[in-house]
This record gives sequence, C-alpha cells and structure tokens, in this order.
Amino acid sequence: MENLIALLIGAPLLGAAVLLLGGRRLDKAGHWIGTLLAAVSFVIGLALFADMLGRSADDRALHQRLYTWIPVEGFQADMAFQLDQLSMTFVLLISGVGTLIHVYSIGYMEHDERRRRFFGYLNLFVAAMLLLVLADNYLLLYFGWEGVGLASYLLIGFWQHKPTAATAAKKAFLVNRVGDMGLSIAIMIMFTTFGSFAFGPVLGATGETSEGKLTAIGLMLLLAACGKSAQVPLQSWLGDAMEGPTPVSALIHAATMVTAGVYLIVRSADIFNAAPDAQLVVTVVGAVTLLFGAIVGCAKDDIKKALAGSTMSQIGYMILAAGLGPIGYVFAIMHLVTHGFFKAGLFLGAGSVMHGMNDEVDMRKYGGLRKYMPVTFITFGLGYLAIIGFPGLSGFFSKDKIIEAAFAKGGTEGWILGAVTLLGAAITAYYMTRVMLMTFFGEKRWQPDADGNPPHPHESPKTMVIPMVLLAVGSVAAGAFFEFAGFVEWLEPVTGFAHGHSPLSATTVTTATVAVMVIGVGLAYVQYGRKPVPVVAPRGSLLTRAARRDLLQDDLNHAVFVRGGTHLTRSLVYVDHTLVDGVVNGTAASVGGLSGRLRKLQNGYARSYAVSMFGGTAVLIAATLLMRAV
Amino acid sequence: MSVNLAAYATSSGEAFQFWVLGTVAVVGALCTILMRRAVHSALCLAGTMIILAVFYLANGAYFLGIVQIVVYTGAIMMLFLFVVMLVGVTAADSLKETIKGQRWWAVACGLGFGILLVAGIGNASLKEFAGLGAANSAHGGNVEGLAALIFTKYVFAFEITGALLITAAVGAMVLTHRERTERAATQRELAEQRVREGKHLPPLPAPGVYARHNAVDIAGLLPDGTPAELTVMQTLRKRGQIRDVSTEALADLKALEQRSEERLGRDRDEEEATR
Amino acid sequence: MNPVNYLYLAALLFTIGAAGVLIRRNAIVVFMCVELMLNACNLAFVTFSRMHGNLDGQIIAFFTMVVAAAEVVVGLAIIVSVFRARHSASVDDASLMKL
Amino acid sequence: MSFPLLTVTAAVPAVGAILTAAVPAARRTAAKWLALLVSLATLVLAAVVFVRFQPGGERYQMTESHSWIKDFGVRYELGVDGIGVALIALTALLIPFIILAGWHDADPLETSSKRWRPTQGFFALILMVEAMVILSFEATDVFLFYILFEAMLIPMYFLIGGFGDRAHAGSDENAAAQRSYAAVKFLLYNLVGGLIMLAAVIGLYVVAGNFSLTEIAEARANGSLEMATSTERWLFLGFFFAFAVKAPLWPLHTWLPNAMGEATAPVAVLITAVVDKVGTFAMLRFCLGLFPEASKWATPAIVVLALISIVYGALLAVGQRDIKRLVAYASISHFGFIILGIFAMTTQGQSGATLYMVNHGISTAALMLVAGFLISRRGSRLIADYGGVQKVAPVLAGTFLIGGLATLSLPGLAPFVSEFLVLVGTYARYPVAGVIATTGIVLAALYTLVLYQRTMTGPVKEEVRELPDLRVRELAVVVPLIAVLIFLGVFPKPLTDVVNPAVQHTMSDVQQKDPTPEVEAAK
Repeated sequence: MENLIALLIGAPLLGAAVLLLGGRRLDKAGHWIGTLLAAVSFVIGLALFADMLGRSADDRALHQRLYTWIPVEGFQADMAFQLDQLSMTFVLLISGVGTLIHVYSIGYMEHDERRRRFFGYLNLFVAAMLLLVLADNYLLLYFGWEGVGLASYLLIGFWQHKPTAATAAKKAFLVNRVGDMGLSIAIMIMFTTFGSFAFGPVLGATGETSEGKLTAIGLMLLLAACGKSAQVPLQSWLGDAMEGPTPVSALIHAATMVTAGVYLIVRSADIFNAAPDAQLVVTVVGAVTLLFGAIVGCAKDDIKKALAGSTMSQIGYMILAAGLGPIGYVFAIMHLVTHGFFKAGLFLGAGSVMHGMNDEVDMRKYGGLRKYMPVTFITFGLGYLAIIGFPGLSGFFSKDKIIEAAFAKGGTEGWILGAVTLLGAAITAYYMTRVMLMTFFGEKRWQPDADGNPPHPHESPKTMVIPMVLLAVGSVAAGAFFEFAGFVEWLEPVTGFAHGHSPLSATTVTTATVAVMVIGVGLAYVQYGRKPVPVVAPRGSLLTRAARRDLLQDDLNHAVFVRGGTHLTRSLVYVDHTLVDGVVNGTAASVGGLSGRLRKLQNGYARSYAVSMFGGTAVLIAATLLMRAV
Repeated sequence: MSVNLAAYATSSGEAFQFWVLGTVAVVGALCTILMRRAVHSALCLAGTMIILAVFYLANGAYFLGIVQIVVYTGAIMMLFLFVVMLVGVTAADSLKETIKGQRWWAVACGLGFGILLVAGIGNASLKEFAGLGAANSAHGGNVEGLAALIFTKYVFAFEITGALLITAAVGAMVLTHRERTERAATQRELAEQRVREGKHLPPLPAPGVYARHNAVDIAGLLPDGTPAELTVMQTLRKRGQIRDVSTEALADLKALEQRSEERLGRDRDEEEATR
Repeated sequence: MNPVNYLYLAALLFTIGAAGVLIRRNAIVVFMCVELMLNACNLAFVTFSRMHGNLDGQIIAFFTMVVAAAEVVVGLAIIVSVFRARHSASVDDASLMKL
Repeated sequence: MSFPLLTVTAAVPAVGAILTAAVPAARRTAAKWLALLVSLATLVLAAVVFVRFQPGGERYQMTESHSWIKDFGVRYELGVDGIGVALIALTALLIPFIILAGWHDADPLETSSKRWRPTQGFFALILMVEAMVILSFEATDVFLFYILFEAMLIPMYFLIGGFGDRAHAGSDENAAAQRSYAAVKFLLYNLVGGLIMLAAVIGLYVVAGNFSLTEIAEARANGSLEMATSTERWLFLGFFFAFAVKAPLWPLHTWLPNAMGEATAPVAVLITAVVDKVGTFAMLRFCLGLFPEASKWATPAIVVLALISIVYGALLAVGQRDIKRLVAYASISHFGFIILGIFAMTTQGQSGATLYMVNHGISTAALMLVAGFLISRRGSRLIADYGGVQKVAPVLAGTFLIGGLATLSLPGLAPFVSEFLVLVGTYARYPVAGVIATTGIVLAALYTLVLYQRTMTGPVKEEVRELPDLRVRELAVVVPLIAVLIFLGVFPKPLTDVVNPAVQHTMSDVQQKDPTPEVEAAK
C-alpha cells in the first residue's frame, strides 16, 4: 500500500507537467485532464484511507522512501513520505476539496483563454500541498511549503495584465518568504541540535536538549506558520491575494494552503509541548489574529476581502487551539477541516455571485439576490450558518471545542483566551450576517459595469453548482460526523490528546457561545437588515476606516519596509557608485597621477625612445663589463 | 695577390692605408650625420662605404669587398638616392633640435657607448691574429672558400635569406604600388569637374615672374607683389621648395617706380625750363 | 700596425651611426645611419674573420648585407608611402605612439 | 603512459578556437557551426572525464605530469578532484549554450559596414576562454594555474570590450566609451589581483622550492615544510586577494556590474558563470589546500565580508534599473553565499559551495540568456522599458520566471539544494552568520519578483506589443538548462557523489571536523 503514497503526489504533478508543457493543442481537454488527475489523487487517498482504517490505531502510519534527495556527509535529506492519521486527514481534505474546486473551475474559468494553464497551476498546487503534508522530514516539507507558495504566487497573479494582481502575487510571495526564513532557520537549528531534520529523530529526541533551543525552534516554526497562514504580523498578503480567481481563493486561501501553518505546529507538537514559552506566543498570535481578522472582516465591502478577513480570523482560532497543547491540537485540526468545507463553500458561493454579477465584488452593489440565485443562496446560507456556529452544523462543534479548550488552559490566561474566543465568535456572527444580508437580502442596488451592461444575475452552470452543493453538505454534516465518529480517537495517536479541565462546564460554554452568536447576528440585523444599505460606503468611525485599510498594517509596512527599503537601496546604489567604486577609482587616479608624470617620458617621438634604448644598452654593457671586472 | 697580405703582421703599406683612409672614413661618417641635405649625406656615406670595401679587401675578404662596392655602394646607395630624389633633392633639413634634451642625451649616450666599446676591445686579449691565408687557400681561393661554407654549413640560412629577399621585394611592391581601382578620368571629365567645383575655371596660372624668372620653382606674383603659390606645381609646393622672389621683385618694382619718377620729374623740370 | 685598429674604427663608425640615428629627423638620413652601423659591424666581422683564420665571420657579414638589402628595400618603401600620405619624411611627425 | 584525457579536453577547444579564427571572413556561418561542434565535442570529453572519475579513488585522478621549466621546478601537472570534475562539467555544459545564444551577437551590422565585428573572433575567443578555464580547473601546479588565471583575462578583455551589447541606451559613441570603460575596469581589477598573486606565487616558491600543489600540501601535512605564521598569512592574503577580485567579494566587486552590463548576455554569462568560478574554485583548492592555518585565521573576516556581499549585493540588485546589472548584483550576492560556504569549514558548507558554483552557473545562465533574448528584441536594458511581456511572449516570460525562481532558490530547482547546504553548514559553525545569510533568501525573492513584475506583468506596453516569442534556437538554449536545473534540484546525487570525497579531503587539509550535533555530543 505504501507505494501508492508517491502516486498521490505524482498524479497531480503529472497533470501540471502535461498541462504546462503541452501547449495549445491541449487547450480543449486541459481542464478535464487536470480534474481527472486531481480526482485520481482523491481516489488513491480514499483507498489508502480504507486501508488505514483496517489497521490498528498504533500501526496506521505508512512510510515510503524513494531515494536520498541530498546526500552529503552528515546531512541526509530523503525523498521520503510518511502517511499517518494527521497526513491522511489533510490528504483527503486537499484532494477532496481540491477535486471539487477543479470541477467548479471548469465552469468558472470557461471564458478564460488561458484555462489550461490555470488547471496546470491548480494541479501544481495540489501536488505541492500533498508533498507538504506527506513529507517525512522538515526539509521536504519545506519543499512543499515553497511549492505551494509558488503555486499561490502564480494563481494570485493569474490575471497578470492587472497590475493589482501582479503586485498582490509578489506581496504574497515576499511575505511568505519572510515566514520561510523562519522555517529554514528552524531546520538549521534542528540540524545542529539533533543532527537530523526528519520527523522521527527530531520529535523523538526533544527530551535531550534544552528548553531554550526548543523555544527557538518553536518560535521560528511559528514565524513560518504566520507567513503561510496569514497570522499577525505577516497577515497583510491575504487580503490582497483575493485578486486571484475565486476558485483559487477558495482552495488555497481558505481551505488548504493557509492552514499549512496549523499543520506545521500540530506536526511539531512534541517541540511545542516541551517549550511552553513558545506555546504561549502561539496562543497570543492566534488570539490577536482572531480579533484582527474579525474586525477587518466587519469593515470590508469587497465580499472576497470580507471572507479573507474571516479566514484569517478562523485560522487564528486554529492557531490558538494549536498553541494550547494536547488539549487543543485535535480541535485545531477538526476546525481546520470543517472550516475547509464551509469556507470553501462560502468562497465558491461568492464566486458564483460574482459570476452572475459581471464580476462585481462590492457587496454594496448586490442586494436581493436570493431570488435570482436560489441554489447559491442556500449553499451560501448553509456555509454561513456553519461558520457562525449555528447549533448542529459543523462550525458549532469545532469552534465550541476550541472555546472550551481555551478556558481549560487555566489561570488568567485561560480566562483571557476564553473571552477572546467568545468575542471572536460574536464578531464572526456579526460580519457573516452582514455579508449575508448585504448580498442576498434587502433591495437591489445593482450597478451597471464599466461597459454599461446592467447585471443579469442568474444561477451558475452545473459544474459550479455541484461542488457548492457537496461542500454545503460537508459544512452541515462534517462537525457532527467528527463528533460522533471519533475524530479525537482517530488523531490521538499522532497528536496526543488530553482532556482540559475547564473552570466552566461544557454546557455553560456552549450556552455562552450560542448566546454571543445570537447577539452578533442581532446587531448585524439591526444595522443591515432593518435599514437600507447605502451604495456608497459611509465614512464610518475611526475603527471602521482603519479596518478598511487592514488596521493600517499595510501603511506601516509601506512606511517602514517599502519606503525605507527604497531609500536604503537607492542610497546603497549611490554608495556603491561613489564610495566603494570611488575608493578604488581614487587609488587608480593617484596611480594615474604618478604615471602621468612618468608619461612625459613617453612623448611619442621614436627618437626619444631610441635614446633610452641606446642608453639602456650602454648601461647593460657597462654592467656586464663591471661584472666581469669584479 | 699575396698570401701574406691578410696575415698577422700587417705591412706598413696597409698601416698607411689604414690611417689615411680610416680618417677619411670617419670624416665621411661624421659628414653623413651632419650634412643638412640628404643628398650630401648619401654621397658621404657612399664614400665611407667604398673605403670600407677597401678595408675588406685589405683584410683578405676579397669577395665581400667586391660585393660591398657592387651591391652596397652601387645598388643600395642608388636606391637611397632615388628615394631622396622622390622626396626632394634640395630640401635641406633644419638641424635645430626640437625635442628637449634629445641631442645632449644622444651625444652623452653615444660617447659613453663608444668609450665602453673601445674599453671592451682594449680589454679583450686580441694579440694573436691567425690570418686568412690558410682559410682562403683551403678551397683554392676566398670565393671558393665562402661558397664551400655557404652551400654546406650555412645552406639553410642562405636559403632563408633568399626567401627573405623575395618577401622584401614583394613587400616593397605592395607598399608602394597603388592599385588603380577606377578608370582614369578623361580630360573632359576633369574639365567638367573643375566647372562643377567652380574654384578654378581657367588653367592654373604659370609660374615665373616677368621674363626674369621662369623657373618652375618660383611663384608668380600677384598684382600687389605677393607670391601666388598656386602657380607652382603641387609636388614642389608640398616639399616646400618654392623660391620666393617677391621681396626682390617688390624692391625691383620700387626702384623702377623711383627711376620713372625721377625721369618724369626731370622731364617736368625740362618742360618748365623750356617754358 | 695591429689589425685590432680595424675594430676600433668599427666601434667609432658604429657610435657615429648610432648618434646619427638619434640626432637626425629625416627618416632617409636615419636610415643611412642605420646602414652605417651595419657596415661598421661588417667591418668588425671581417676583422674577426682574419683574427680567427676562418671564413665564418665573412659569411655572417655576407648575410648581414643580404638582410640589410632586404631591410633597405622595405624601409625605403615605407618611407615613400609615409611621405605620400603625410608629405613629410620626418620621424618626429609620426609621433602616434603617444596616446 | 595512459591517454592524456585532461590535456585533450582542454586542447580540443583551444585547437577549435584557432580553427574557428582561421575560417575565411565570408563563411561566418561555418565558423559558428565549427565552434558549436567543437564545444559539443568538449562536452563529450568532459562527460567522459566525469564518468571515468571514481569518487572513491585517489584524490587527484587522471594525472599528467611533464617537466616544463626545469630550472624553477615548474611542471605541466594536471589532475582533477571531484570539485574540478564538477566545474569542468559545468564549463563544458554551458559553452555550447553560450555559443548558441550568441549566434547572432557578432554578426555584421546591416547598416554600417565600417563597424563590422569579426564573427570568427567572437567564437574563437569564447572557445579560447573555455580551454583556459578547463585547464585551470585541471592544473595542480601553482605556476601553471597562475599563468592560466592571468591569460584568461586577454580573451575576456576582447570579448567585453570588442563585442558589446547592442541594446544600449545612449548613442553609439557613448556605448563604445562605456564598453571600453567596463573592459578596462575588468582588466585592471583582475590584473592588480593577479599581480599580487604573482608576488605570493614567487613567495611560495621561495619558501617551498617548487610549485607542485600536491607536493607542497603533502610536505605541509607531514611537517617537512615549516612555514612561519606571518609568512603563511601573507602568502594566503596574496592568493586570496586575487581570488576575491575574481569571485568577486565585496568591496572588490564593482567591476562585475559594469562588465556584465556592457557585455553581450552570453559573454556576461561567460564572466559570471564560468570565469568567476575559477576564483571560488581556487579559494577551495589553493587557499585552503596550501595555507590551512592562515585560512582558519582569516575566516572570521572573510565570513563578515561574505555576509556583506550577500546582503549588499541583494539590496543593490533591488535598486537597479538595468536588467543585466540587476543580475550582476544578484550574482555578487550569490558569490557571497559560495564564499561563506567555503569558509564555514563544514562539510555541508563546502559541499554546498561547490554545488552552488555549478548551480549558480546554470541558473544565472538560464536567467541571463533569457534576459538577453528579451533585451535583443526590444533593444533596451532598462526595466522601465518593459511591461506586460507575459501577454505577448508567454514562453519567454515563463522561462524567465523559472530562471528567476532558480535565482531565488526555490526548492525543486538546483540552487536550493546548494543554498540550503551553505546555510546549514554556516549555521552549524557560526549561527549568527547563518541567520543573517538567511535574510538573503527574502531579498532574493524581492529583486527577482520585482524584476518579473515590472517587465512581464501588467498592461502591455506599446513598444513590446510586437515582441516575438522565443525562437527554436533560443528554446534549444533555454530548455536544456531548465531541464538540468530541475533534474539537479530533485536528484543532485550524481553531483554530490563526486563532490563529497573532495570536500572530505579539503576538510582534512584544514584539519577541521564538523561540529557534532548537540544531542549526539551529549551521549
């Protein structure tokens, strides 16, 4: 069975290669090839899953070693894979949601002349993401990590003729690179500490080194996670990344890639367990991002950017949960999977709306769409209910567990984290209700597009609708399924699990969660359901204005890094030209001065040279004679 | 010829010949470098070379002596004279030095070099002279002896010098020969060109001033008495070989005018007197 | 008289020739001075030949003459073409060696 | 006496150069084909060398030794270790592509016959450089190496000064002036370095009595050749200076941007991907091999300079307006990595540095040659003159992107392997240096992506609207390079196999051991 693991990655990789190298003759069939190969990967994943279920809980991990990737004395990086329960969960999520989004893209990208290439990139992404979760060492994980970064870069900037898209792609890659720096430093520390960076030797030997080293590794891993998962302070790229086509936002920037940070932390559970300081920082980052993303989500009028803020916030939940240690890992992953379903569904819904509205993204120009796009409305609505944690739907189960675990952290920290998660839940309910009301309810505020065509909202084609329906089913049922099918037991052998001792009873927490959700929904209804929504955004309060600008993070980045960096490079160019080059040229000039004096001897007259030759001969003869005389 | 001529002990005749001709040779050499005109230099050099030929003969190198006269003095120096003629026979160089310190350095180096050479020769032990008698008679004579060496020991060098000579001859032709790539312009074309350019429609004026000077190297005078270089042929102009007679001509003119003035004045006086 | 005197004469002529090369500006005269130097050398060779009692020195002198002839041919050709191009036979006018 | 494979490998391009130069003026195309065939033949020979080299065998293999200048003990002594083999392979691999990429660079201009630049000379000079570079990778005699090290400058000077980039912003005279400035600057910098090295070479002879690398190293190892500490340090500095100019290391780098900017793209590749490698190669072989103690003594300073090179080069690359100068500064940054790896004195660092030399050569060739194709189409080197090329010439843009991604060391492409090894190797001994060097990967992403964004994406500029996509000849250049990049990125084993033993030898030369991982040390 383990030989199939490479095929998991191989199928989409093959697809990417064929589609990207195949040229125009594949334009007609390209999307089908891409979708097929993603589906192949999913089928293999299912087969492996069935096989895994057939084995006992301790014996479920599979390993496959292809060859030694980098064989250098003392440094062995293997091209080797590990498929355990954690990886399995991700494999199914990635290939499953991935396949659905491939199908969706067939319809969504139908009129794009570069659709073949789009599918090539999507396949590349799936392959890289699978590599990321299947790697059995950190270096190979890094390979996948950068691979998804590349795919994300290519897909965000897919519409390269738009300068905004190109800039967003570049920004995403750069910010991710900062995170990658963390990951590579983490690997370096591992190598010098453990002499290896494979999961087994590193995670098995955490007891043999100092807590300081582990904290350093943990913080560096966290930096990497922040970059990839858009956590504060490296979150700024995610909003801009919405410039990419919507399926990309759904697959990469909602369901899978952005959750890689969570995977990384959970995968490195042993390191974090032994480094409480690092864990604390993880929870703080999670908590801050949770609120940050939620606040940003409240202020955005662009439907995708509002959802992006929401993604950020939800991943904040997961990171926070992962920072809680064994009491939270499982729930982080559980929320990750449920989030994968409902957020992908929401994005696909948003894409469907945009599809019908001449690619308009401003929610203030929607309104009353529920009658025109019933299926989209229903699937989007189910996703909405799931994300706000409506009892019984998937978000309810996963988020509730995280809030409970946050309280169970204990001490003041526990209370603060618990309060933050509850507040986050309220804000989530608020902004999601806002999105829902502005898009599907109220009066029509449609505006003609740039060419003057008024929008004719219509339901999307089948290829787009079917994935939405399936994802909606997932959003509804996944939570309950996990809750009752034993997700905790499934993951426990990998991540470990401990029951937290919450100062509040489970019922209290659940009640509070539902209560804050109702408050959030109510507030939003008062603001956006009862009053008509203005087409032009009001000026808003200071906080709103700041939140519209991503809480000024971009401005800070711009002021410090972009402008500062520009000045730095400009001045360095000047320094290089005048100073470094100048010193050398100055030396040359002084030598030149000396030689200028010597050059007067070289007056260009042949006779003058002849004299010196003649004189030189005379001197030579004199020297010879003298030598013989002595 | 006597076998002893080239032997160790030189005859007093040879000594006399050496001192007389040697002095002339040195004077000739000095004249070569001091004469202002290239023709004179060439002639002095030719003289020195002939003297050297005599010395070769005295030293028993009969073949070389003849070659020196025939080839060197006869052919090479003639070549020099041809070139001097091409460049301008009468052109006299200025011996004024233009490069600062060049002459003093040259003289100093030359003196130092000469002293060193002389000292070197004086230092060497050159007391024994074998004489060429045996060597010259070994193959029956000087020419035969040389021939025996040239066509045996030095045959390769000889062949190579042959090649060198041919190359040099071809090279000289290449250097001086100018390929005429276009058809020579006919007189009509030249005339048309002249009209087109519009500078000198009529033929160039002839050289010479009045009837007194009609040599080709004398520029004709313009009405105001200044010389018109255009009248002199291009080659002479370029060599700078124009004899300028304008000052004399002007002086002549002035004298003429004065004389006519005097004559006129006298006539007037006479007229007044007769009146 | 000792035949060594010929050598002294050769040295003297050589030096005069060399000085001429340095002093004169007319390329033709410079060339003549070079010939003078070559002739001085030839005289020395002939004298050496007599001194050692073999003909090799004369052979060398002979070769020198041949090479000198070649040199004169090419050299004068060069002078003629330089004169054609620059209307001057002065070696100082061709001071192109200076940058 | 066995077949002199190494001599033949170097002699084939040398003879080819002479033959190419001798092709009659009118038969330009024949000269090009001849040069290409010769370079391919060299590639075959280099492949034979690569295959015949036994990683487990002697340190120097396929040795040849003949007396050359007896009085000074100078010998014509050749031999290759794994590092040499890898770099010979790199050189032989790149030259055919350089020739192919420069196919029309030396054609006569249609407009003016006066400025006709002899095609034959261009290709002959390239082959000559190849011969010298290959021989310098083979030389185990210090004097022989020195001569090649210097002699290389002559053809390079003519290549830079004589065959400039036709895409110049200014007037023709201005271009010629800048080109000659760049060529003279290149020559002077390297000559000064070479002269100092000559002094050190002579000094080495005075101390050691011969020039043989193997003999001196052996004598030093078994203690029969004592060197005073100060002597060793001075000699080391003399050698290192020359190599640092060539490499180039900050602050001796300023000739590179000029030279690469003014030269045609293939020549720029020749400079940075091939010729400059002689500098870093020589650091490994001569500096570390002959002066181990002094190398250790100088390491801290060199590590600092290398770090400055990395960060400084990358920052300057960000600030460039000229595509080729940008690549040049990126190369300076990469050379910083190579030198850092060499002087980290760890197995990983040095293996990484050696792989880096090879990988950087290929990746820079890919990027620079595509950039050259781009520049030759539009006739401008300024980034601001481009925009939206992706829409017009997608294949060109795609290959350009891959070249750029290789430059920023994306995993999956060859440079990642080497860069990561260098970083890990450096971190093991100098953690702070390792962390600082890591910032280089962010900056590399910055300059590469900014370049890509400004030239390839965005609205299509009017001037690039008619730009043709890559032609068959150009594809034949780029595609194999990219294939090699990907192959070595996922399967670098063929290269590491030959490099590893050589690195072990070097490590034992300097008597250094890798730092033991903390966990193992505790046991």
